[in-house]
Amino acid sequence: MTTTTTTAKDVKKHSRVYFTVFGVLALLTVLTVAVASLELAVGIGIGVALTIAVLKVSLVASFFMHLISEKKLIFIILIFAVLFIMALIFLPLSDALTNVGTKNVP
Amino acid sequence: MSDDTGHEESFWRKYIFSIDHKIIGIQYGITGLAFLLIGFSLIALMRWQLAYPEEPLPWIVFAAIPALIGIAVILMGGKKRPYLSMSGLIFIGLGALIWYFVSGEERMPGAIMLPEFYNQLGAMHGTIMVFLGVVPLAVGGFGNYVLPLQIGAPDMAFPRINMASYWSYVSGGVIMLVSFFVPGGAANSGWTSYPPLADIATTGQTLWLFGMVFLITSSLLGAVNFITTVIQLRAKGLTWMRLPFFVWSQFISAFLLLLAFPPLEVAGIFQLMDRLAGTSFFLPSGLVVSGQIIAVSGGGSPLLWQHLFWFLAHPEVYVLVLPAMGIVAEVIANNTRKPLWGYRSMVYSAIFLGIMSFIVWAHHMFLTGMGTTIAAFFQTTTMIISIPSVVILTALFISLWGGSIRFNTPMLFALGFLPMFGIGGLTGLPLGLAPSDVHLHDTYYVIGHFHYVVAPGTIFALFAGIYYWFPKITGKRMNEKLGKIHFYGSFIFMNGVFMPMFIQGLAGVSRRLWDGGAEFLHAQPFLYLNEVMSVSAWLLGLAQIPFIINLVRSIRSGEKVSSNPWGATTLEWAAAPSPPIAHGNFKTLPEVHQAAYEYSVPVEGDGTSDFIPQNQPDKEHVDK
Amino acid sequence: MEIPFTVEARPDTGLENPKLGMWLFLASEVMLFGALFSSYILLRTGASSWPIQSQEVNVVVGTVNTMILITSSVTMVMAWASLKMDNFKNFRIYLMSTIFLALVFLIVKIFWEYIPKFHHGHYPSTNTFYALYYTMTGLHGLHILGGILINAYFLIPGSKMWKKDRKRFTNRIELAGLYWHFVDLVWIFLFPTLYLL
Amino acid sequence: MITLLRYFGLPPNYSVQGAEIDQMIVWVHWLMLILFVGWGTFFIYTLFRYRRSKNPKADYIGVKRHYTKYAEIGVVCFEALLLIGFAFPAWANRVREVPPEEGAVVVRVVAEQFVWNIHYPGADGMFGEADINRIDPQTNPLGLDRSNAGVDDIVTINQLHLPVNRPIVIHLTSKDVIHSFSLPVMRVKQDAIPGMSIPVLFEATETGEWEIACAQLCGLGHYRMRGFLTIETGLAFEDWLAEQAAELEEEGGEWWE
Ligand code: HEA
Ligand code: HEA
Ligand code: CUA
Ligand SMILES: [Cu+2]
Repeated sequence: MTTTTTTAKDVKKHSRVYFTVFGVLALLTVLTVAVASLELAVGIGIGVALTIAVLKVSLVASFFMHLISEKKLIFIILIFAVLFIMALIFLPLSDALTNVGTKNVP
Repeated sequence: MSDDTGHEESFWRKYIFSIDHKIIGIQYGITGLAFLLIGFSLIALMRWQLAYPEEPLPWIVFAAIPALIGIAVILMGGKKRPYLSMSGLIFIGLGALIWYFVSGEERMPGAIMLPEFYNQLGAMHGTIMVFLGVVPLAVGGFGNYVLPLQIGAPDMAFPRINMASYWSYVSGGVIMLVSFFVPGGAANSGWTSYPPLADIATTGQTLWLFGMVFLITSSLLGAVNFITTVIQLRAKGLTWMRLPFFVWSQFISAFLLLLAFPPLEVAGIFQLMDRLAGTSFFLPSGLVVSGQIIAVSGGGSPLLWQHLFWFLAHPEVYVLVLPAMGIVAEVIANNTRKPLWGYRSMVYSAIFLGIMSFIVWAHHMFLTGMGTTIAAFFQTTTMIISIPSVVILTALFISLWGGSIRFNTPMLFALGFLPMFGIGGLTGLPLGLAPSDVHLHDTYYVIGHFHYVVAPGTIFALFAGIYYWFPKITGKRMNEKLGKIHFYGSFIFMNGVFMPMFIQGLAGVSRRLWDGGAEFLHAQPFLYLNEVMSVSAWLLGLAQIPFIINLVRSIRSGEKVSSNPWGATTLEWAAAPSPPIAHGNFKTLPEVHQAAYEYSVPVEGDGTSDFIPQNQPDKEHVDK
Repeated sequence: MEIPFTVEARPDTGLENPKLGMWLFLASEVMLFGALFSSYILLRTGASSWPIQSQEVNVVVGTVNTMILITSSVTMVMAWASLKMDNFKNFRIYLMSTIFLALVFLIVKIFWEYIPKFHHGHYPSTNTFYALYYTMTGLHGLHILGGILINAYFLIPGSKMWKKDRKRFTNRIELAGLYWHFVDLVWIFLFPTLYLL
Repeated sequence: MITLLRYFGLPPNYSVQGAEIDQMIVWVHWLMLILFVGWGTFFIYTLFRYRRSKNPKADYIGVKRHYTKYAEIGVVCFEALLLIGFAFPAWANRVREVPPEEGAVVVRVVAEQFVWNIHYPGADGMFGEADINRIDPQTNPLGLDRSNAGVDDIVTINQLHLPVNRPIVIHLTSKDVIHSFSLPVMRVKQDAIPGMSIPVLFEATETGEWEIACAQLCGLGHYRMRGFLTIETGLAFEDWLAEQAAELEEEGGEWWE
């Protein structure tokens, strides 16, 4: 949302959205703690927790940070940042997981 | 924030804490050159030890030369130019630094270099050259000075952040230099600072890490500024495909700095924690150093550092070379008097290069026990990333064809860049293929590879830039004869230093050896090359004297020139006076109507001028 | 000569300089925290043993702190919205609440988490989990501190600009908000990573 | 090309795997040479042909045809060939996922500042347990448990003896910092990383005496971290092992008291 195009009326409408988002965020927080206490299998646990976290983050970014109506340029920059981080996580990780030749020694 | 109301700024505001991009650019440039000089001096000392292991250094000579140059600079600067004279102090300070090195028993007893000290010099040579010398000069110096002018902007987007970036850089540099004076000396684990070695190293390593934090901050601030400036402050009509290639190269480098440095910051914080808070991010369990069990919790991973470090350091090497390519492209287009051939393909290649450079980092780690799939991945990306470099270099070569080539000093350096970068790039290929890297990894072949890209490559491009933009900065031209001596001297001796490294590398001589391999039998047949390289390196240093004289003399009494002496199309020459006006650059902001390099446009042919400046409105008869 | 587009958006990009600058900074922050998470994952998968995190940390305190940060994000965005609606008084109230909540977050963090852990002899050097825990939450805490300082600046000395240049001040608060939401966003990832998994 | 590279310092190769590596080196250097000579000639000719005094008026267009595109495609193909034809298979051979240990000589090499500890399993073919708490720099640098499988283990410092024409598996690790185990004539190099045990596979084709070099900066003694590699016939190797075993017997008493 570029500030140039928003009027006070829009903002008033948005305020209601902000509080709704807040409600959802709070709910999701409770949910993620609740799920964690269920002690699910490790894989599922991680999956659920991360899904909820991603959901919450997208809410914050989309609404509080107005990313949803932000310029495409900013999107592109952020997407590259996220892609590079994925590379930094998964490339070394996949080597650590697939490489059976080298062993960790205590 | 900027004021052209004409009221006199204080000395401090004007020259020290200036927020004018031109002053900041000059500050960056001079500081960068000074660090280049220091970096060179460190290696000059090391090369003595490599050529004549364990012989006392004739330190009087080594200290006297910079001191004498310093005195000469002071005298040449004269009373009228106190700032010029003061730069002589840099050289005298350097002489004093060398004297300090020799005077310490823990560094050079009897003027003989200890291995510990050799390692300090090596690590600091790499660090200073990369982070304090070349990048600040190429990005901070040229980027700051030239980029806003080339895009027709009154200044950087955030002048204050620009100043903060410079002073953060200076702080980092000072910390790095101070580290020579703490007990145990400076960092001594290589510029790569691999743990566990770096985790257990002396205090200098901690200072290195603090210094890096400042340098990282500086680069991040700079990068935000550059990107915003290019996106937001381009002159009217300056579309993306009309940008000079130099602007593109800076733009992409800024992205690399922005996104690649934070992981190194994380790595640096981890290493600081390891060193100061006793954590073991990079320390596996069960370390025994000199028979003593290291009392830490363990469980860390030394490879984590390498991943984080090279995630930065590989993009960083393209930060070293992209601006250089940008400078070379400007100079070549200008001095062949024709447009760059394949401008678009160059731009796309540079963008592609930037993106790819984030996923090749582990080609520095082939020998860390990497499995087949990942090795295949990184070999492939490494081969892929060599293609855009080939495309850019090819385009530059082809651009020469059909030109009307002027061999002035900037052009000579730019032309010198091409084959030198070519050699450096080509020797990157065997390193990028894991099987051949097995033999060549961590040998002098690697040293040869990257010095060809950074020293006769990037440094030549930087020299080209200095000679090319000097008239812009001062309104005076540098002396051509001295310039040519400087070029030919540098060209010969650069090759004299770095060519033999390939031979030693093929022979399997490891890098970072205090005695240059004298310990090892397989190195014996090639030890004589150490002397060849060292002598070349010293002569290379002496070959810079004409440059220093030229610089000082031209500032003092160079030949005055018009505002566009090279007959260039780009805005910094075509639309701004030389030197450009303080705070604002242009009398009125220019408007752009042309592509970046409209030289020798065929229809124009009235014989008076062979170029169309970017800000010249279209005449009817130019509508090809 | 004034630098263009510091307050008005550039027509073809639709952005003001400071906003673009802030987003670029945030992109680099994504890389910073991304690298932290990456390290966490690599160290944890490579470790031969790992404590059960929820037994080491205080999940209740963590949950409370999460709620606090989320609330502070809402107050922050409302502070900006109040300016948009020309309601300076509400702006002050909301911004003050944001700062207050941030302070509570830090106090809870220090007195209900760090100090009890020190008492139990859990230091960064204890094991890799604690090393990561202290480093990651510590860096995040520094970001919170930074946010407090920025917001405090805009609450008192910086707010003079409101009288002179409303638009510019509103933009600045928007940027402060972007930063603050980002800090919140990082915590949203940190919380499950360090407390739940 | 190989002769040329030899001339420029490349040592002879005495291992089976090294041949592959040399082949790789040769092929890339062909590519490099072609590009270098090709573009070099073009470059010098162009500078000469289009100097200002000869060609006062530049040509706006320059090169019109797409030779360069073909040249670039050529480079791409060549590199693809190098990757798929040579690099991938050669690398796969070098880091066989689970090293085949039957019929091979298996040795452990443990690097430390600034020596190479060589650990043979002894007659029983089993390595004894190593524990850092048992380490004694003088008598037991590896912290070897001499009571069980370790009773007949042979430990030398800097002396690596290996038989010719037999597959060799070295399990490489380090006690302190990162080192790099380098045998230039065998085209073997591998980082020795604390906390990791990395297998190194090769097979020597020639007997002789060479050196083990350290390629990774590991501290002030990095330059003198030198070991000795002796490749000998199978018989000589057995003799040497027996000799070492006898010595061990003699010293025995002190070792595990
Ligand atoms: C500016 C810096 C720079 C640049 C541009 C490059 C470019 C490349 N580098 Fe280099 N590299 C470094 C700086 C650089 N490097 C540094 C500093 C190190 C060592 C760090 C350390 O360990 O301390 C290193 C190390 C290094 C390694 C690790 C080696 C090892 O430690 O074992 C590898 C491996 O893949 C590699 C590969 C490459 C490749 C494939 C390119 C490619 O991008 C090159 C592509 C270019 C070409 C292919 C040239 C094309 C040329 C022509 C088409 C024309 C030729 C014509 C004539 C000559 C007339 N480099
Ligand atoms: C940008 C990077 C860069 C540059 C430009 C250079 C430049 C040079 N380097 Fe360096 N080097 C590295 C980066 C660089 N190096 C790195 C990263 C390492 C690895 C470190 C490690 O092992 O960790 C290394 C290692 C290294 C070694 C190996 C050491 C070892 O392994 O033990 C050697 C050996 O000869 C060497 C030599 C040289 C020489 C002779 C130059 C010359 O080309 C220098 C040329 C410069 C000049 C001649 C100075 C010009 C100065 C002026 C013109 C001043 C004017 C000033 C004013 C007017 C104020 N370098
Ligand atoms: Cu061990 Cu270098
Ligand atoms: Cu690289």
